[in-house]
Amino acid sequence: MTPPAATAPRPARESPEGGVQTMTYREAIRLALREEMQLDERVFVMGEEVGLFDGSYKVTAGLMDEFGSERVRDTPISEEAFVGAGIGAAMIGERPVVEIMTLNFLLVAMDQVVNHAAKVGAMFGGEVRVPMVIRTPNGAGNQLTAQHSQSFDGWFAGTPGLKVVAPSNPADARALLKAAIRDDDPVLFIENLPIYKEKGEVDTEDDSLGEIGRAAILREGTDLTLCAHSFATVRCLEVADLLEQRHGYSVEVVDLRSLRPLDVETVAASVAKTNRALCVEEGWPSYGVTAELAARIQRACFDELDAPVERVGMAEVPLPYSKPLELGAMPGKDRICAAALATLEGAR
Amino acid sequence: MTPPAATAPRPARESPEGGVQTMTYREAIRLALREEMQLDERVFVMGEEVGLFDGSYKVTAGLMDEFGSERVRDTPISEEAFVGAGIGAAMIGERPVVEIMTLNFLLVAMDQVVNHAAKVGAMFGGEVRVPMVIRTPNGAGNQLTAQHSQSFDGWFAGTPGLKVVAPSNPADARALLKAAIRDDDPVLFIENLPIYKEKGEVDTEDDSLGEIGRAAILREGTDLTLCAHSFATVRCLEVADLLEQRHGYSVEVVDLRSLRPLDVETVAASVAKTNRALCVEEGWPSYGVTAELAARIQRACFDELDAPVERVGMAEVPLPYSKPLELGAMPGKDRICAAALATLEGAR
Amino acid sequence: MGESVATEDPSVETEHRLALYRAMVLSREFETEAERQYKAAKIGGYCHLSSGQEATTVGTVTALEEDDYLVTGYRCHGFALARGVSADSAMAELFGRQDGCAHGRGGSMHLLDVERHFYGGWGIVAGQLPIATGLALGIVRQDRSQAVLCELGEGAVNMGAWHESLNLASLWKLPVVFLAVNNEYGMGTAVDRASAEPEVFRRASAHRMHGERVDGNDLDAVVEAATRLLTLAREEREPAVLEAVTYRYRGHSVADAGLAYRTKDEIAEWSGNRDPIELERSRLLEAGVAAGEIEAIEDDAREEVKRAVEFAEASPEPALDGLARGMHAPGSEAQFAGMRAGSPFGEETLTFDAGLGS
Amino acid sequence: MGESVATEDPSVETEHRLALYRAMVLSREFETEAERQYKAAKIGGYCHLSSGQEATTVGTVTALEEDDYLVTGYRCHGFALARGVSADSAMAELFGRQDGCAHGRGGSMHLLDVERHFYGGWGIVAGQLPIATGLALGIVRQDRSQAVLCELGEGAVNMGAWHESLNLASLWKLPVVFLAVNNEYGMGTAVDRASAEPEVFRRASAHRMHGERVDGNDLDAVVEAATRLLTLAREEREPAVLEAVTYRYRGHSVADAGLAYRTKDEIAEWSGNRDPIELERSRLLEAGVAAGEIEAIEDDAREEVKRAVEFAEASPEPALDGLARGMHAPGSEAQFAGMRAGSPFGEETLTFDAGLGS
Ligand SMILES: Cc1ncc(C[n+]2csc(CCOP(=O)(O)OP(=O)(O)O)c2C)c(N)n1
Ligand SMILES: Cc1ncc(C[n+]2csc(CCOP(=O)(O)OP(=O)(O)O)c2C)c(N)n1
Ligand SMILES: [Mg+2]
Ligand SMILES: [Mg+2]
Repeated sequence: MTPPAATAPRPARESPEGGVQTMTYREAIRLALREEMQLDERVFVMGEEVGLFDGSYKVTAGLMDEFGSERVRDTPISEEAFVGAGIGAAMIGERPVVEIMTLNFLLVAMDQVVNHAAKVGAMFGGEVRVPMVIRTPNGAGNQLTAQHSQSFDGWFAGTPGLKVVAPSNPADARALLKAAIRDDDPVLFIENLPIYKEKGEVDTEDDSLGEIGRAAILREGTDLTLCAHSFATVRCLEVADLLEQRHGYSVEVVDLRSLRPLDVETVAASVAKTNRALCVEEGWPSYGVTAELAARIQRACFDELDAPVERVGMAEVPLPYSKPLELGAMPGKDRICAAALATLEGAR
Repeated sequence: MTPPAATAPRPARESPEGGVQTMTYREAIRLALREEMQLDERVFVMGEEVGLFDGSYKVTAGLMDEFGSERVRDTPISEEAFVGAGIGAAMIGERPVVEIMTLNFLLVAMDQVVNHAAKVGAMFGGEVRVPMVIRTPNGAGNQLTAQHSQSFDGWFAGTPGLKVVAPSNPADARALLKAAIRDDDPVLFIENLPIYKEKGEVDTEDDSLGEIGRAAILREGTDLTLCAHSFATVRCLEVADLLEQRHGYSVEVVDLRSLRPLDVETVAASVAKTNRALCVEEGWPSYGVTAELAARIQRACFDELDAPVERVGMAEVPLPYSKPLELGAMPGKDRICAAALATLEGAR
Repeated sequence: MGESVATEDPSVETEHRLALYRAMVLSREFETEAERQYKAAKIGGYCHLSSGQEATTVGTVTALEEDDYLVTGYRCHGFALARGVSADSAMAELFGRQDGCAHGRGGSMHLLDVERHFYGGWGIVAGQLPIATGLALGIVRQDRSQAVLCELGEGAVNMGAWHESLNLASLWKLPVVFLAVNNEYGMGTAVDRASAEPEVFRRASAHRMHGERVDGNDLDAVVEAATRLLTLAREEREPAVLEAVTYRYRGHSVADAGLAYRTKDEIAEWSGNRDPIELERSRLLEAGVAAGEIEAIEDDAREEVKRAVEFAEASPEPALDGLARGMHAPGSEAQFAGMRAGSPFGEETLTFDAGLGS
Repeated sequence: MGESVATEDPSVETEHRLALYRAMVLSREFETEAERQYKAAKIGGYCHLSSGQEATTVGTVTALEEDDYLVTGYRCHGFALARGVSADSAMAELFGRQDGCAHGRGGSMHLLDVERHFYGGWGIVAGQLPIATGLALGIVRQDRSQAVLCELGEGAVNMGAWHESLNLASLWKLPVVFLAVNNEYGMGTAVDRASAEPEVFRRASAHRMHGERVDGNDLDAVVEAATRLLTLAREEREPAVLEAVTYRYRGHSVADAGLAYRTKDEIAEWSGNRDPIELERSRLLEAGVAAGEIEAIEDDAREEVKRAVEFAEASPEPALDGLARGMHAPGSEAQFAGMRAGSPFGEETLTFDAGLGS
């Protein structure tokens, strides 16, 4: 066996330009990783193809050159082992950031995430902590077919002991990933394939951490609340604009940002104002994220709701390869728009 | 290596007594297995300790003696392999019934269930089917602690391509297991540890199959609908009696029996009548089964609801070992009762 | 199929050799065209090519009896074609069309042909191993004399599913041959950067299973080894691991240029001096086959691919109301009736069993 | 700790031997009492005893340096005690009390002691292997000279996690020794009904890792092998598999009579002729230790167990408002503030970090 070649890290360097920069979501994630690795020796990245290959989706591009192959560690295809290795390393003081190529592959490591990482804190009576981040993109839209086009976000969000974060824009992505890395608990950080190329402004001199458990009002409105996380938020913002321009409605968009903890308070306050809510997700809605949202909203805003809480998500089928079928299955702008109009105009 | 000893099957025999019998849930499951194995050579049972050990929870007791070690197959501790082996065997015409010792252990085989069994039908364009049953108990209550006391029912129910059945009494258990075995799709058949000893009447001469996708009204009432599946239904029936006896309320109990398909129609009809609903589950409610129920009910019964749909489930912590802590976490009768009274008497 | 290359009658042998040669060329041409069509946005998703690996693909498949079973990972075009899936229906599948072998639902990674006992290309690394093991279990339960060939990559041997499947196959004496295609890399990771034991076949011994290595670019050697091991599986229920050492010329998928983790020289060394098609071509010439005959075969294969593109282009896109087709067994609609009532997700429009006509 | 049994000074040796003997007796007595308390309903859940396996337990733990790490499965009482966890806090944990080493949250399967670098008993078969591998990775990252001992049962070697962990440990040269306790059965399944390779240590070679077998009832042999392999791990970063062949007298857990799948004769053969404690007792006598001294040690261990029961009885039950304690890191309440608002599940009563006082 040739032992994996250890490349020597190059000396750490600061971010070349400061101030507010426009960057992609992918770059914002990479920036957060670099910053945290520069700040804290305990932080290291591990996953399939994160090093030499620059990351399957190029999120970690250049990091191995900068930090060396010990801190940007290519793994065998063994999700169960290296997620578990992250847990073990975290238990004795390291700060692993484990990349899972896509959320679909977390299924083979489900036991380590749900029955190990999530359990350690409580099961051992608070004696040990697992300060680990698992980063992984979910989603569909690239004809990757049934086994590669899924969003199990709600499963993890339904697991006590985990925290689940899923930002929708570059600034939040940077701030929340930094917060997740510094958090002393296991955090699942959900990214999304189409979102990687979305751009936004990031104030690279603002070093404040994102607040895990706080939703954001991305757009104010009075007629309807659209409630979503990750890429679905991007779609919702576009739909909100459409509804205003074409139909004259004033639509509020709540970006959950975090699924566990879930900021019910912010969501409920918005719906109490607009009296109508449509929840949107990239995943299957039945037993999904929007189910929890609808259940919470109908309770918190029972007297304020002028119409039932509605939901839009992926059609409830394993994703087909064919482009028109896939498009037909996805929660695209048309479907969101139609559902929003129905919610707004429903005869109640 | 000593190859596993193949014991010769004893000649099939008929059920000794006919007609209506009182039996436990465990016995009803065993009866269904025996009947289906007697009827159809393709049906076989496989899992850890199902044979020589008579099953970890004794559900399969005696079956190896009766059918031999080829049809009641002890497996290594390799859930991923033998769940997958079930899929493969089913694809070429066998009818495997795979026992997973408890639902917790399905996590290590999650990928085979969710990303393989559930996908085959659609992904291959309808060219192949997977007529497999996975049987497994969920639940808590025996101080089995964090890694052994879980109910992920909703995760599977949220997976298009699967069917998920979870009966609450011996008669349904027998009828639905027979239906699941004869179904041409992968069915997850969820049992429950405390429910195994529950008794009920079973008409052993009634060979009709259970209807997958049909809920049952187990108790009629006019003031409140309690909505649950599996063991939570048993608790709900007791609570309904209490509420009537102590507080004079007339309470309807809907037993979902099946989570995918979910019989929203029957649930909604009940709530339309009672105008109030409390959903109960053994699992964690956030992002759980009751989230979907509440979301569906608030939509279907928006104009009929006199109070928000309420939920009761497991406290949202990894289950602690300590008996008082575990009891405190469980959705026991007291907590259900209190929530029911709040739903009934909520100032709306 | 099933005949060893070396038979008594030299004319049969030559005919067989030519058929295998044609299968290799067809695979190469098919994939070259697929890459072109991918770049023309006619094909989407992942598209994993096996150019350079044709001797392994064709040599193992030809060792299968007609009623043996075949299961593969996502790099499955060559396997499908070698097994007899028509280029038409394979290309139509890559185009996502109704006449594709999976009716446009599976795409490049999920070709299949139940009639030919090809139970699919699968997309999760090593996920197909437990399933192939289950096919073999089914064979045993049905008391038939068949074998299963299960393809995987050398990167897949680090998954737990490999270990569990091998143990089960060996313990239960199941007729399955695990074909580990060692093309040196799993995506960008060289085999010795991923496997503590990079000689993959040696891992079989952990399960008291036979394992061996073959030059995966030498068609004769592959056919010999695969035939021998499949026969043992079929007749003696001895499972085995066959490691075929070969090389992929293209990137991991069409999206990967394939140069970040290896040198152009390395690629040139394999494609220049060890190309399986070239090797077989020279053997044919040596054996006295006329160059013209060989070229005719090549042209013919190219023609087939060309026709396949036309076929795919002409095949209709699946209709949207077939979104859920195949998901559930016919008759399941009734079970879902209660779930559709008032459904917010348009389940009412989904039918499972209205046939696969569109 | 960490000394080999054979030292120069015979009195030190004897003293050390007596300490090990006491640890074995303590484990046996502790578990005998635990079974009694279980039947008296003072202990619940699963309770897995290791009676018969004490030489393996004590012999491997004594080979650990003080700052080495220990990780085990659910059959962990003996390991905890040997590592220095007090019988008091172990018994209190079995009773589910506040003064238990996991504050009543973990019970019999999840003993731990972070100060003693004992990172837990774990309940999912083979689930602890990736984690132990990760501890070893942490050691390497921190550039320390420590080793990890990771216990598992022989039934666990059929899980994928075994394979993936061994590969990772070998590939990355991580300082971990996997101790496969071969007590012949996984629940009711004999090793050769579950493993195609029942000589478990041989599986290490699939990862170019050293593996060996030791008589797990022979304390000297266990100490020698464990010391040697742990030293190699610590100093050379050579991981290894150590298979210890031993036997459990009781059922799989207290709930299992343990007779459905094996004969009384088999149990009697092991407990009568190969009992590790008896074996060590005779060695001590042979070495000239007075019978009285040995009995005093035994009495002392019994006393300790008796006191532990009293301690456990006296320790308070955890208070209900501590239901969520430990689940999240201190400070997490603020993050959950928005989720508690109007919560239907009483999250508002859950605090994570109010200390573990009750
Ligand atoms: C469980 C899982 N993890 C990761 C992936 C992503 N992935 C797809 S192919 C591949 C490399 C596989 O390499 P190898 O087994 O050598 O096969 P090859 O592609 O060389 O044919 C990876 C990592 C996946 N599909 N499944
Ligand atoms: C993944 C998983 N499957 C099944 C179980 C149930 N189970 C607990 S212990 C055990 C047997 C383990 O046997 P072995 O590894 O030999 O350890 P021993 O009990 O003999 O110490 C089984 C099947 C489990 N805990 N986890
Ligand atoms: Mg490869
Ligand atoms: Mg054992």
